[in-house]
Amino acid sequence: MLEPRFESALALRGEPTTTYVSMREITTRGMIDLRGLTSDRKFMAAAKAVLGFDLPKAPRTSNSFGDVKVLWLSPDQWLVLCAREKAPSLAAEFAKATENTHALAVDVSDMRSIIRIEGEGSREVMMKGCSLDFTDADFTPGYVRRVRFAEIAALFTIVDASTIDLYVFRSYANYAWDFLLKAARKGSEVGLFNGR
Amino acid sequence: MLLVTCPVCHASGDETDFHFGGQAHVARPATSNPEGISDEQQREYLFTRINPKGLHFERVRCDRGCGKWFHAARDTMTMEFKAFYGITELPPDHVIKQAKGAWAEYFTMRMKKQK
Amino acid sequence: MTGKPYRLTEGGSRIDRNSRMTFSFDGRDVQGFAGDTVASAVLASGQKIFGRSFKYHRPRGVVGLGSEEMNALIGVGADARHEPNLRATQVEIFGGMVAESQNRWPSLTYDMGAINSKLSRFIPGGFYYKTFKWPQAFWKHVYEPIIRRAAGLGRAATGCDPDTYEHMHLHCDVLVAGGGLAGILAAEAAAKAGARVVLIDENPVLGGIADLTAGMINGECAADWLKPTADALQMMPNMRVLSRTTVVGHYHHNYLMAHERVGDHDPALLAAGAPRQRKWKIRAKRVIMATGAIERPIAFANNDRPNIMLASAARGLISRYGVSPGTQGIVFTNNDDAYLTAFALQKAGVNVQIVDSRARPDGDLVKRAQEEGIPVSLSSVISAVAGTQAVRAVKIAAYRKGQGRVITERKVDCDFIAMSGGWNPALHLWAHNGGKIRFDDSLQSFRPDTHPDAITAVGAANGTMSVAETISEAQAAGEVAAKSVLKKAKAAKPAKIEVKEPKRGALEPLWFAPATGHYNEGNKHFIDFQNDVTVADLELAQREGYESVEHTKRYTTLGMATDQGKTSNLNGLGVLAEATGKTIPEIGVTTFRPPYTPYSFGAIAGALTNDLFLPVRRTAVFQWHTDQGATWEPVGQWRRAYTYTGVGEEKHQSITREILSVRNKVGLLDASTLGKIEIKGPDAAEFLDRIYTNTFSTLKVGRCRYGLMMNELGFLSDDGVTVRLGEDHFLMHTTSGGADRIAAWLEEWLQTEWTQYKVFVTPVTEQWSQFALAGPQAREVLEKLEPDFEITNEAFPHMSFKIGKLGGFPVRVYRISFSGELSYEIAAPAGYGLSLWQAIMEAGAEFGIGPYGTEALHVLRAEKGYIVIGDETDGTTTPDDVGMAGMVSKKKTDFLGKRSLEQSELKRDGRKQLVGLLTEEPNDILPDGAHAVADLKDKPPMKMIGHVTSSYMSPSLGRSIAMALIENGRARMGETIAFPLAGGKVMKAKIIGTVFYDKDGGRINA
Amino acid sequence: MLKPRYSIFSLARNAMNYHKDWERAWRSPSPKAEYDAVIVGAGGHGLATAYYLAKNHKMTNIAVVEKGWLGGGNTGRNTTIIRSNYLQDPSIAIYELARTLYEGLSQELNYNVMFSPRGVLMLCQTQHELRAFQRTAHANRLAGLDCRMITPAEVKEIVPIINDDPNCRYPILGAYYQPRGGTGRHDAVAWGYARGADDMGVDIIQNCEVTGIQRDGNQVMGLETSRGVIKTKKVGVVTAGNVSTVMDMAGVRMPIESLCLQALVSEPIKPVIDCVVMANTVHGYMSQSDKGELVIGGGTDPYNNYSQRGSFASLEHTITALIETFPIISRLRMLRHWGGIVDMTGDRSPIIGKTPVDGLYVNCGWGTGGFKAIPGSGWVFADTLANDRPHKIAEAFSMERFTEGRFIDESVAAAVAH
Repeated sequence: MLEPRFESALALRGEPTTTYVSMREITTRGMIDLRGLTSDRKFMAAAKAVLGFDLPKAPRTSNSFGDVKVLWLSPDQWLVLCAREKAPSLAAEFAKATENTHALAVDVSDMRSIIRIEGEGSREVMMKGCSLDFTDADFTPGYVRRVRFAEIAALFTIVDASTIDLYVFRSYANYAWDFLLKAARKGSEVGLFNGR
Repeated sequence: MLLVTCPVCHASGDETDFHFGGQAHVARPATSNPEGISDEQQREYLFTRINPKGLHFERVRCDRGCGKWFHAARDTMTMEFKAFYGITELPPDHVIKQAKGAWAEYFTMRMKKQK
Repeated sequence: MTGKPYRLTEGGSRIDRNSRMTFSFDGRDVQGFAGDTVASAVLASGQKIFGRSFKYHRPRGVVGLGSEEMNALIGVGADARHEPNLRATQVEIFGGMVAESQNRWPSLTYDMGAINSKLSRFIPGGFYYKTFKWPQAFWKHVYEPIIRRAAGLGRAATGCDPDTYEHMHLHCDVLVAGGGLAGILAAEAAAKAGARVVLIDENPVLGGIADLTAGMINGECAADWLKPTADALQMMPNMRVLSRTTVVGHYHHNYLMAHERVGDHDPALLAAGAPRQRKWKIRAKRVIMATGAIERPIAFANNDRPNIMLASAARGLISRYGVSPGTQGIVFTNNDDAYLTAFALQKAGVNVQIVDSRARPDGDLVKRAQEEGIPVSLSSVISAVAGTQAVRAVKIAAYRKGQGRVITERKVDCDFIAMSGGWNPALHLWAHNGGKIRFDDSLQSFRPDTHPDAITAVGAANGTMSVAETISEAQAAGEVAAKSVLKKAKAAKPAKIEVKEPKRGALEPLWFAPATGHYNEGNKHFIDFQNDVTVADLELAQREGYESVEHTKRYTTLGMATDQGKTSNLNGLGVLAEATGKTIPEIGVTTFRPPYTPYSFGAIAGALTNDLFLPVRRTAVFQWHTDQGATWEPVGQWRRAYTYTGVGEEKHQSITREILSVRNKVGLLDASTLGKIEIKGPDAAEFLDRIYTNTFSTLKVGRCRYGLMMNELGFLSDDGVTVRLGEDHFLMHTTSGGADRIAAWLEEWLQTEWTQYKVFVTPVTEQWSQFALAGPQAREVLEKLEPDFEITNEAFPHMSFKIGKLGGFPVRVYRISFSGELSYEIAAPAGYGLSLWQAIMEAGAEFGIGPYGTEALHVLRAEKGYIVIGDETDGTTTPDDVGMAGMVSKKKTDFLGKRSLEQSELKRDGRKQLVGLLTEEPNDILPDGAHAVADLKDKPPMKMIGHVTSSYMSPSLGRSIAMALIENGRARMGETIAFPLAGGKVMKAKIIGTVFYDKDGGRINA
Repeated sequence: MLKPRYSIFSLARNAMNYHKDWERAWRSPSPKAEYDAVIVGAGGHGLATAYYLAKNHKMTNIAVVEKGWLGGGNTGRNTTIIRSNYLQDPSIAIYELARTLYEGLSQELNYNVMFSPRGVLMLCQTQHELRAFQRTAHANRLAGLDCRMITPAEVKEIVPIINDDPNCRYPILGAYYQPRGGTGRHDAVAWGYARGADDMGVDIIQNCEVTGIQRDGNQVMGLETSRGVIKTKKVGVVTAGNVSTVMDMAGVRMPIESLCLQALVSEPIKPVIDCVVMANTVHGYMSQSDKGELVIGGGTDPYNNYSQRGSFASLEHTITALIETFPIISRLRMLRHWGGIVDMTGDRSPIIGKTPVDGLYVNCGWGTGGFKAIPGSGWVFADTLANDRPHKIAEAFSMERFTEGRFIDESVAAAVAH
């Protein structure tokens, strides 16, 4: 029988050796785009029933339990992260649980590519591509935000002090990768965050 | 490079993270009364614009952020933002008071309607 | 003096005498020390001429010390790395550097262009407006080319820039522009109070001109006292210091642009991967402007000769580079400050005397000059300069304020002149974004006044010339700035600072130093050196009525050179004021515009060049297309396969092959770029009825429907097939280019107009790879793909869809067609896209399946008369224009664009209507966009009645076909119309319906 | 002409006594109590209108009032491109009239406006753009314009510094070429018309701001200005970005938004490009001035703005695009950038004609393309004012078109991406 073979957008790109941060693609993560109204008790309860925890209500925050994490995207939109193979069933669970209320859950695991940027310079490299202040006190682990990065739409989460996950739409993945290769080129360090 | 703050998600960012949608508070006649719209009304709705030198009211979308539309009150000479407010709301009273000319007329008219 | 005449035996705070380096200037090897600039090293070598002026090609030397330099402009680097118009006073030398002078031919010392200087009497300011008018054609073909060749300064690089650039964003509490005494102390105060501070300075080392000031701080000279503080700043965790960086612009909401020259001074850095330059985009809560002041030249006869420089420049050459401009110097001044230069020169063993236009200067420095035995001529001016390629002597004359011409003169030999007309605060940043400025009589210059943004000026930039005042002003400003942005600022204890500085005598304005004969009788008193604007030019402009300062500027080009008037604007105003009897504020100033100093386009563009210039969006099959020799068509930011040209195949051949394989066998198209939007909610159906011209609330679950969208003007904006996944759940397809636009369009209407609707809109374009499997044998291929659902025509009819599996692939299959053939669009998650594509190709192999590109698709759809938004429509096309009035609902009370269709112009008779065309000669292909005419004439103008929107050679019909928008087209069926083409050829074509192929649609439903 | 003429001979003669005897180019009169007509706005369009009112219609008892200095608005801020290869018939008519007048303008005005027909190239960088310009080319040829499509090879020949790499992001597929398009010296156009109008007795009154428009019923009676009341029964408003503000004084609300359009120049360099190149797909255009500066323009900022200071974001895009198009400019430097306030209509085409108020006429909405139209715009507007009915060419540009849906949309060719 026909066997599907999964291929990520950056499958052909090796891990770079020319950069002062490490970069790799995360391909094992499933994503579900969840829409619903925070004001809708039924919906919030249903979401909680499926997740086992509350959807984050505060802008640019995330909640997680076990291997499921939920990113706040908008007052009525969240991105649910889980194991890739788990995404279809989880999406179905959401659909079922929210049957009787106004909601939309779509498995979008293939819509975005995720690039993990690791190293002391990771925030600095981000600041070469977007206008946010990555030294801001709010930018703590769990922080999530949509931005314009190197002229394209992106989403990032702060994983820890020196690690950032950058989400870009799949068709832009190679462009974002090439930009990062240039921005993080060894010798182009700004040193903005060396102990500062 | 204007510094904009979204009143919905309270994120501040460069103007390039936002999308500007032109004059605020332009009513679409067809929504309330699809029949009997004059050509003049249609022109007013589609083309005639309040274009003040000074305080102006416009629509903005938190394009790269939460994706929500909102309103901004901005001085077109100094570029200073006087207020950001919800897409279904009117500006704060103290800003309405600063409105001049066509905008002042508009808000007085709106206030009357509300009463 | 040493054997090398101009390099002094000691001194030179900037240079390292232990590290010699050699570079070339105009092909000649020049020796210098690490830390030298091209200016200091070349002057040290004895050469005084650096370039030729813009208009008269007069020989010119160094005038300034830094970015204010207007004469010594040089080109640096070879070929693709050549950079013109650099200021020699700023360019740091390195071993092997290649530099050249500019705007001269054949050489600096002998320049043909200098003929202009002889003709100068005939070419006053604005002369070109008065002549070169006859004969008409001569301007373009004779006069202008000559002017163009003579004008322009350096030459551009050749080829692509091999170096890289980048941007860096930065946010801070306090940005301090300028790293002199004021800047350093302001930054220190702000940082000590706990603020995040960025200190930016354009020089390689901090300190500004502290080394050129007279003040003693705590018993040390200012520079020595300042150094430890400057060094300490670098260590502070909440401080960032950027050197070799210029704050070039101040923009709305305290947004600043700074330009860092990262690797220009050191090729090794570039080799190690550093960008050549970096642009900083900085958002500051507060800005402190400590940009110092710029010294003014004095307008005296032939004041542009090589080796006539600013007093501060002469002083700086000695103290920073251990270079003396000459052996016999004259200091010409109207203020006390220049006396310091005289002292420095004398200390260096140079013979110097002072010419002071003032009658009774009473400052401490004047007294000191007398004590030190330096000859001082008061109430005197320089009235003439001898020497063309270098100063040989001057004439000194007695002077009374307002005197028109001088009577008695005495000659004094000298080989350089140091001049000072006072200092102008460098308030450019202040003015960039609307800061007000006011005139200060004691400075005879403008200084910062009020500003709408959170910005403060300190020190010389604020017109504060005393060291003591500068210190207190700067520290206060730093502290206030910090406090204004911090919740609680740390209390910093002010260090005890004692300042001793000489009492300054008053400056007396000297805008123009008279000569024998009137200024406007041939003497050249230069105001703008680089653009060769003289006092006479300015007065001519006034006389001719170009009175507004902007008119004077534009008519004479005053202040329009590469220094943007740093040293000339105020002197110009002074001259105008005297000429018109107005005050300088009455004359007014021209607008200060960014940048403060010019910076490279490369730095402005940053990293987004070459491969990064605009993203290329790739589908999951992108690499496969590439490997199959696809040529590309950009669609929005996507690249779609245009056609797959095989070996030994021409494009038109491969396109034909692709079309025929779809018509006769089966083909596969990558349609992944089509927009896909999930729409769900209790009001979804009603919402779609508002968006589309036709009705979707009546669409049955499990079925698909083609929809038309108009904008509010009543013109077609997008189209596509929308399917009903559930009672309240739809999936909308849009055009590839329309995907983002339409998603935003839907959100906008939901959020801003129909806020009562409960509808969610989620774009999912990128989630799916989608392929069109089209052709008479599509069903056989689909069968082989192991569908877990019925695919018979009855179970799976046209305009319906299935959700299920093909083998292990989770898929959605839509039976829709844009080719007119039996067609299935198969969608699978993008991660499986490539393997699904390959699986289909394998399954189709036995049926002769082939991939087809966008061009084949366009021909296929044209044969069926399907429109393409953007080809058949152009943004002013209504549904009726393209014969789709039937798709505009009569029942629905309101939908987008409905009302505009009632506007008289949109419903008038005689609008252009879409028709099919068959050329009389089947092999004639009408050119895209060709226009038909009402009646054929032998030459234009001819009345046009419409144009071709699509035109192809149709392999299926074996002849050419076309669609066109023609006035009253539908009423002209059967009529033959004429298309006059370029070169006299006329094509005639018969008007028919738009469907050329399979009119009854049997094949789609097969 | 009453004024002594400018020529190489007068220049030589005046050189003899060091140019002390040149006369004023224009007077600096105080406003009279009343005029037969007053033009508001001494930009190129306003001055040209006054010039042709005096020259073609013998109306010399007229004034031009200007709140600042003449030629100080967009006339003195634009990138001086002159072309007429538009798609829509009304546009072709007025821009071609203007271009033709430009050809003889230096002689007509006895003032060198440096009209230089060095050629204008509009690059085609996508199939869609290529088809769009082919359509325009056919239309222009049948309208009698001297324009043609040229091949990438011809483009490279005319513009050697252009990036002709077939694998670059937007390879050049060809260009639409108007050999008789070009550039002019923007200040000189304003100054030449001012000198010419002044010579025929027109009062050009600078530093005179209009503060009110007096009406008797529906008839204009005069203007209130910072220099007193000026009586007149004909007022022509030609104030570009400030048109909404002025028309508001007469109670007429305009279909106009004022946006900031930016431009910039590089430092002067020796000649590298001898024509105008417009790259519309990537949004940037460039030419080189006689002084040697590269003159560069881009797009407008997306929000209303009267500050004449734009956002840096759009400049970045323009320059990035031009480095892609002309790689050698990477190491050249930006000397100065500025903004102008452009008046944009709903269809991006101008409004010329009468208004709901009798005696009040308006000429505005030139948006980003006004300079090239100055002589034609002045010509037809003067005729409209003089005869109180729209000039043939002006008819299509009436304000009513927005009520009827009769748009003149030049962006259509590239309006919809597919």
